[in-house]
Amino acid sequence: MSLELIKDILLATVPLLVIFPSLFAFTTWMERKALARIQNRIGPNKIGIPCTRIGLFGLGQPAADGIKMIFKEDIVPRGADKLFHLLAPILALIPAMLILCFLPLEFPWGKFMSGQVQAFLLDSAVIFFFAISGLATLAIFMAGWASRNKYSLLGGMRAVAQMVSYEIPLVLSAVVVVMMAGSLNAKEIADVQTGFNWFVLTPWGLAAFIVFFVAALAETNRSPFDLPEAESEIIAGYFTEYSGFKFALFFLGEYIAMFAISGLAVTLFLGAGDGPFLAVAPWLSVVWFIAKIFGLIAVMIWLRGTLPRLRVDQLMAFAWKFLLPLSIFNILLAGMSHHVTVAYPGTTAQVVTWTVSLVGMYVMAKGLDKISRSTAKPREYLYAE
Amino acid sequence: MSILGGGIFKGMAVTLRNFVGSYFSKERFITTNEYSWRPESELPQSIGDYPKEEGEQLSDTTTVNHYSRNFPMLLHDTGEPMDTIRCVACQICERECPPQCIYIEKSTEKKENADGKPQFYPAKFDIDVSVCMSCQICVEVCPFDAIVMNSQFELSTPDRFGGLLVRRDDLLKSNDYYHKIHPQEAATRDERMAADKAAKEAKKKAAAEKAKAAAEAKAAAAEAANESKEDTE
Amino acid sequence: MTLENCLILGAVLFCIGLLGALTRRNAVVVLFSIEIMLNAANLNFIAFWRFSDNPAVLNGPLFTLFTIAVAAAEVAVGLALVIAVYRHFKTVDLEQLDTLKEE
Amino acid sequence: MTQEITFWVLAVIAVLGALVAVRRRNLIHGVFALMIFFAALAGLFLLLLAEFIAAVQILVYIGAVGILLLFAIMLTERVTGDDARDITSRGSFWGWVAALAVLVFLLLPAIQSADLPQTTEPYNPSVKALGQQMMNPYVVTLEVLALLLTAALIGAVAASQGGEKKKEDADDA
Repeated sequence: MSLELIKDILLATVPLLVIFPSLFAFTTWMERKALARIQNRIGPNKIGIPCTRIGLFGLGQPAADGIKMIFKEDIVPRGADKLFHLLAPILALIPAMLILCFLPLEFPWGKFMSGQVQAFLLDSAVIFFFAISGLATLAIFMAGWASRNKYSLLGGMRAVAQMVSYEIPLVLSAVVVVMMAGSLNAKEIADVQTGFNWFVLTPWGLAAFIVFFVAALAETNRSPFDLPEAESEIIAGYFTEYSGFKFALFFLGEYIAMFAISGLAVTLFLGAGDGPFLAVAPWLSVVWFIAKIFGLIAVMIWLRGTLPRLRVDQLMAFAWKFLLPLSIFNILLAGMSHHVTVAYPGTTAQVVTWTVSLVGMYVMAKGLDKISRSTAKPREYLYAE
Repeated sequence: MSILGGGIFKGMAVTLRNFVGSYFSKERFITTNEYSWRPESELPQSIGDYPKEEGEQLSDTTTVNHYSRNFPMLLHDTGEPMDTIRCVACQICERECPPQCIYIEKSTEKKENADGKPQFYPAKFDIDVSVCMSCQICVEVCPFDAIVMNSQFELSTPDRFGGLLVRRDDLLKSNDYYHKIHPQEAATRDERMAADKAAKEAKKKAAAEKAKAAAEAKAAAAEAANESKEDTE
Repeated sequence: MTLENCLILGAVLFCIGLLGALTRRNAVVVLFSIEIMLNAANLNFIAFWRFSDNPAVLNGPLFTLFTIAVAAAEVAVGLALVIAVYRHFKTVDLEQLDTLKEE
Repeated sequence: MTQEITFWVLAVIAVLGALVAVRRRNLIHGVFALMIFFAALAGLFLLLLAEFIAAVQILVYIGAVGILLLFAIMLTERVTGDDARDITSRGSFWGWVAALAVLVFLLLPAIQSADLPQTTEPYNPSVKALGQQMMNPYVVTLEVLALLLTAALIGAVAASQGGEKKKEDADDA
């Protein structure tokens, strides 16, 4: 192994390992603060610089939480499968960290690299992204099963069923972009969108983006799809029996997966690092990329503060009866509009196709919504009022 | 025909209004306690320096909002706590408690309560802090207004087991203290209790009068009967 | 990494799969032993393609792709059958599934 | 050199994973060992420059087949995954003999005797070429495969649901 290669590997991976965990710390603070404000509370505001009374709006909270997590007692249940109990949080973190490599983040120091270790240059980067992010399901099953706890197992099974179901609309909505860009290479998809040719600004791209975002919420177990860790039903789901550092690893893995999937959404639909002033300062592309990720994360937090949790049957019906047909219809629509624009170039044809696509999409969604609504009535209580 | 997903946007608008509004109007923070730091020199230097007067917990550093509810306490009326305790150990709260954190042992003999009526009293009344979820159901179900919510929140202890069990004598708080921490609620409660008592007394009086009248009537009737009997004889 | 090494690895993996299929009595384990054998075959396809004269003709990967699809279909149907059998006989022990009659 | 080391490491992981998967008493452990085997094989595919196949291997085998096997085990065994019964079948001795015989007398001699190419041609992996070849000479295969997968989907649903209905009927009767 040459020195060149080692340098390349360090340049490619160390920034990811530094930037995203620190962003994780900031995001936990942001989430707690935003949720508190939504609920008319103040949120963390005490912990700032140690040994002083300077609060810094509670920005020291993540650090304090981290220290607490590390020194907390690590409890392993007596009946647990010790090996799997230990491996699960590690396995939860690794795929999340790995898929970060497939995001086309072009760091300014990229020009010192030979380019052979940059994973997003792989010809099938998008497929690899989905393949590896699917491994998180296994970690969750492992955690749920190894804890030998009913709630853990229930949470784990729920998580597996949910993640397997929502992976299909997720991939199908990404297929539209792959079709239109004509490549599975993340870099090429990003290049196609430069100059505000973002895919989200087309009718099929918009529909695919919405489907993708909703499925991504479910895929990362975010509210309102956080059934696997529904604390009012099954305590904490698959990480009920985890404490201390292992719990912190799960937490970290969940947030890193959130960043990664938001990053993929940014790559596929929101033009990756595209933005204004790039001609003046090319390094801004990383800033735009991360800013867009943060925009999506903010919407996720906002939704978490707004929506109540779904029921299990609603969750499955939504994936299979609403999102799946919608995304397949969207693929048809995208192919059709592409061929129409190729056959009849000109503004009129484009306006007509776009209008037809948007109306068709909306009518389809409306109809599916009507069909897929759960028929379950509200439960009637015998004794309670 | 509503717009698809319109409900979500409506909800998001509501939360956005809350989010922004919380930066501008202090009145929104109805559940928030405000802490104010004292200068270093005035801080208690050791545990023993804590003001340990009844119901006082860092009282001059903390303004506890009167909406605050944290953990139950037992009420007693003015006087010696155990002589004026309102609880009669009926154990309704123990049965209703969802996490089952209340443990009550009924006394074997009766004792006079504040009204001078002989009643049972709790020989033991323990609540586990670590289990209690502050749901306030015990307060709702108590027919004697004996258990209400305290706003004390400094419940942490270095002892994992015994220290988290709050005993009867620590739970007992005076009605005056209740008035101090939850003035509105205490006033309405007292008013209602007085009204109940008045209504009860009026009923009792009425019943007594009725009984008296009935007795008199009966006596009269008996007399009359006697007389008639005598007459027949 | 020579073609010979790849083929030997494939052969060893195939025989491990065969061993599992022949010596275990749990139906699910037998199913995944078959998966191991299929994967060993896939490894051979890819290895032969890589060491061929013209790797630009993608016969090996395409064949592997088709094998993977067939294997996926096989697992889906196989597991559905295992579950159906379990519902009926309350066991997936292949030693006890030796009756043709309705019991 | 790096390639050589990687190959041997992956080969050892694959063989160990397969052995544990096949012989482990605890079925859940077995499935996870099987997934390690699949992952090692995906690594080998990458090493052989079939990157798309490696991705599909992870996506299909670990992401789908593995989960399916886990579900099947949870549905048919005790939750702990421990197979309490005797795990080896009758006449397992002959199983060992047959497997070893196939390896030693059939496969290894065949490999040894064959005249194998020793060199590799340079190749730049391209998904586009794969897609084009799939759509041109192999399009019929692809269609048949799609049909097969649909049939398998329907068959799987029918097989796993029909049994239940039958049982319910039997219970009613």
